[in-house]
Amino acid sequence: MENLEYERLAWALLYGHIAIIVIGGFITVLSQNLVRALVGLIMTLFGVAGLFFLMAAPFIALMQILIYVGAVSVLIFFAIMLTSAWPGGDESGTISVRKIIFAGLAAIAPAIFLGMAAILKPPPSFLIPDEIEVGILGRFFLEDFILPFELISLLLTVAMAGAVVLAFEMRRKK
Amino acid sequence: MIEAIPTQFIIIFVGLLAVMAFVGLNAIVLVYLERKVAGFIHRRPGPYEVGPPCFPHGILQPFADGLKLVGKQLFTPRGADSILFWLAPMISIAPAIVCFIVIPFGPHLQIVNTNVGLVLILAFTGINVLALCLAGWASQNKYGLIGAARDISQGVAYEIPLLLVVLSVVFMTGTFNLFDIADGQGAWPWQWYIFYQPLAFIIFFICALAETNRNPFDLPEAESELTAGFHTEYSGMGFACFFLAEYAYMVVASCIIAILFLGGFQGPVLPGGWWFLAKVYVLLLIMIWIRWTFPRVRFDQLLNICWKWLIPLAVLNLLITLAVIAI
Amino acid sequence: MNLDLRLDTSGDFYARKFQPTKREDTLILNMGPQHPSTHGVLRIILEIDGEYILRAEPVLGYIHRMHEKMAEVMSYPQYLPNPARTDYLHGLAWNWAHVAAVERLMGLEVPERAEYIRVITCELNRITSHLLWWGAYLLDLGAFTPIMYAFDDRERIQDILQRITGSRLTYCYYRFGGVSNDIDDRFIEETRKQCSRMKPRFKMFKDLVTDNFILRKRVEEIGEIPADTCRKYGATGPVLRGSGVPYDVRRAEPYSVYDRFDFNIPSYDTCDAMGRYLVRMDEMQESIKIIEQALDTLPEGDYIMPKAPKKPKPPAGDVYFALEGARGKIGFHLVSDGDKSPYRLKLRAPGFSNLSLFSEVSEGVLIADAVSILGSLDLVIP
Amino acid sequence: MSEENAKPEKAPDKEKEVKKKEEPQVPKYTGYDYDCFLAPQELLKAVTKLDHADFFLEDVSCVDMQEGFQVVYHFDRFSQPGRVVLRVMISRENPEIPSIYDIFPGAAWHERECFDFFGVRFTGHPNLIPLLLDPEHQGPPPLLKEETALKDLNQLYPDRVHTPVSPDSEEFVKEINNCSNQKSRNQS
Repeated sequence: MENLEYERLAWALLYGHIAIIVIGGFITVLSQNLVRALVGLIMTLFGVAGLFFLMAAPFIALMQILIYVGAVSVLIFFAIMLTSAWPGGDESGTISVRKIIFAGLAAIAPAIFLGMAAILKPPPSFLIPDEIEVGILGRFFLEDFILPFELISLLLTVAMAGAVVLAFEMRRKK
Repeated sequence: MIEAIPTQFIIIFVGLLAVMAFVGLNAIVLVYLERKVAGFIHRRPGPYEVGPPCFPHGILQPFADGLKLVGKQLFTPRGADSILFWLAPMISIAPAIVCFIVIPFGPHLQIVNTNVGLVLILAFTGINVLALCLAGWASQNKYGLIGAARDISQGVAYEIPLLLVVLSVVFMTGTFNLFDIADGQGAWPWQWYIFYQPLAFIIFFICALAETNRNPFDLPEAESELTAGFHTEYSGMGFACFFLAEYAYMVVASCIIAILFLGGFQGPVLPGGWWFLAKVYVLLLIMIWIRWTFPRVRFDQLLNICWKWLIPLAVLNLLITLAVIAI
Repeated sequence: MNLDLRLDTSGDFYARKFQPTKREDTLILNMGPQHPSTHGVLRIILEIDGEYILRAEPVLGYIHRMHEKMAEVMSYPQYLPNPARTDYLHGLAWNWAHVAAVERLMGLEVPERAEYIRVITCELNRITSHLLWWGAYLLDLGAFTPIMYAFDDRERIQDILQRITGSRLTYCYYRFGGVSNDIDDRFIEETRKQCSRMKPRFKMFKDLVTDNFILRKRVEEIGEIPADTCRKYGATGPVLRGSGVPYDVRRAEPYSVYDRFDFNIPSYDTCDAMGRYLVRMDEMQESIKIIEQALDTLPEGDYIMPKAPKKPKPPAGDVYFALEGARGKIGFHLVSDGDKSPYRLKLRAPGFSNLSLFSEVSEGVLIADAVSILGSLDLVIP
Repeated sequence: MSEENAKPEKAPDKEKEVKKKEEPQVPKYTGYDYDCFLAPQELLKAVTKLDHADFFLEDVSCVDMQEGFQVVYHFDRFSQPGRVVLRVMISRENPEIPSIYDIFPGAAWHERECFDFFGVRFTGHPNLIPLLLDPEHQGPPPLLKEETALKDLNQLYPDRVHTPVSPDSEEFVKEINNCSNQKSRNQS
């Protein structure tokens, strides 16, 4: 009985979070203003963090906030401020129907893939998911999946170096 | 339906209310303290006569301040992004309140005891940076914009040594649980982590000053350069929110320092809650003392301190810690 | 919402005249006329690239009160209170410049005692001016406390001066041929007490503030003004002495009785804000030295000429009288046509020349340094 | 006056002359060690010479008089103090004078001030916009005198030589090199 109540609450929370994610996503995409779009993105990221909480992965949820909200979006913010992008720029203007169709397709495609994956191979569901300890998580990264983990960090380093190089290049052009 | 709500939610809800009261109370005390300490350092009495004579030493000053701020007209500058402009102070204050939920104020005074308490605080304090730059950007003011840019570079830079230092402590204790960290230290000062990690303590304290935008690192709001930086355009409660948030983050930072390095609620004789409060307020007093003593550093110096000194030292500290643990 | 703040074509006359350069990523920033670090109503238009200043153009005149025109319509005694308003921090020096210029033109012989009194009060006023500068400068740099310490001493000196001169800020104490009021024993005693009180204070100031690591980082090697730039711009006073030129009007063209006192002219050849800072700190101590010497050798006699003209009518001709104010060389160019009011009066405000340096010195520095440089010039916008 | 060519006239030392005559109507003290009139076109040459002799610009002022505007340049020296004053007469109808900005950048503001208050145009000035006055200021410059109040040179500077001196003349060179306040400026 109690589990059932819990589950009802969980569903409510799930839909609430999904709503936050979706609204945030729409704000991100439809907003004319880059900073507002960023705020939408942050909203989405918070929603995702909430989903992680629901899945009893508070560590990952907090990491999501710490890294994506606290660091990545701040950096995006910085990038927006550094580049002079404003509503009169090349991004604005009327959108052709073709563009809307393509955008819709681009949005639906991953959704279909993920949805099919979820339907065809549903992950095991628990009424109350277990919380995995941080230590186990760490061991997971550093023992079983060490290569992908390190490759990701390499990728990030390369991306960072590339950004710096690009920035210098742009500066030199001026 | 009410019984359907788990008790934990009720605890959190009540706790949130308590935390808000605590934050408000702290702000009142800190406003008074800051003014009085500043007065003491300046060799003047500070606020002295507010209200009827039955309230000596200007003890009503924070209330008068609060009343003034509440009574002020809310003013949105022309050209400002009004939604983001008013969202920013709220984004600033809300995470500060969340942070208090996981802080163990005493052996039995903690709202939620979670294994990831430290991460939660680090994550939510990071949001403040975002709030400040939103404020600076949305107010459509050049000073605000520069203040926001400064805030980002400062906040992001100082987060790195801060995290590294926290990591060294976490490696020592093997947990993110704030209660366990505090509990792991003994009652007597020589059992506190400050004696095992003195360098970490200093680095953390400097970073905490920088993260809370306190003098000498108050560059985002450096009033002689940027009038008031990111909150130039805010009046009344908008400003008050940033003000409250600054004090709240100061208290959070002091709490974390007390827990990580000064044994948290541990202490001889007196009950834990009082020890914790005493430690937090000593740290806050030191912060206030520093504010009224030092000039402001320059922006490039600020970043140099971080990148050239604090980060290498923090890494070194981490490596030493690891080596000691491994041995 | 317009993020591109640079294309802000609105703005007033000066902003429109201040064309942005061809670079794209710059921002035009208005500092002032109401800005905490411009102390008054100075406005500086900055073109900045990030935190770096590409160009700076001071705009002034917001409180210009046209003292020169006032002089032409007022008689000489009527104009007496005016000069102190041009520099509210070192009013006595301006007061002195005015009366001395008229005295020179008329060939009045000021009694010796009056000259001593003038020296003592003017030096006291110089100390108050430097103290206020000191406090305000540190306020600019973000240190709140020193200004309170500075005001502690400053208020005491003002109390002393108030008894004798009748005012605390915009003095009108000197008269043609002397001073308006004789000093008494109480003044001498209080001044001596204040002098002995201040000596250990300077050591405290040094320990507390000057040797502060952060402060040194903020002022050393900032705003370097070579001596030749000072010459080209006509910068004088502590700005010049901070650039290594020991030029002081009190020594260079000794007026009054300054040639009888033994004092040093501090100068530092670091040329930076620290040099200017130290010059002022040392100058206060030199002023105390002068005051003590003057008190020791204070002659008896009249405090004003027995037949001091109440309504002077100087002969036709012109005179240039310069003296050393707290901010630099104060010059009075007085053209008389023999009437009861000047035909033309030109005031040389030291801050005017010193500020004109700013746009050259502040090129390529950080905003924080610009504040530091601006403070170190010690401006009073007339 | 401005159109006259400079005559390298051997002007007697005015200070000495003043002392000799002992006229009560003439100020005993002027504060100047060398006082000379210049033709406008020779101003730059003279200022360059002063620059080479290590002078600094104290002040640029202007006096409105019957003959026109007298622009007065005050120079002094750090190393060997001595004030040199250059006076240049320009006509009221066409108040133009070369700017000395290129030699002394510090003159920029002084010249702008003169432009504000007298309407004197400094040719070659890079930024001759109002400095102290309101840019929307209407009417004549504030320091211009009324026609009736104007005095002429002899009324203002009695017993002085008003003939322009050439900056090339030996006298000028000698004076600016030797002037020091020891000669006439015992102020006390």
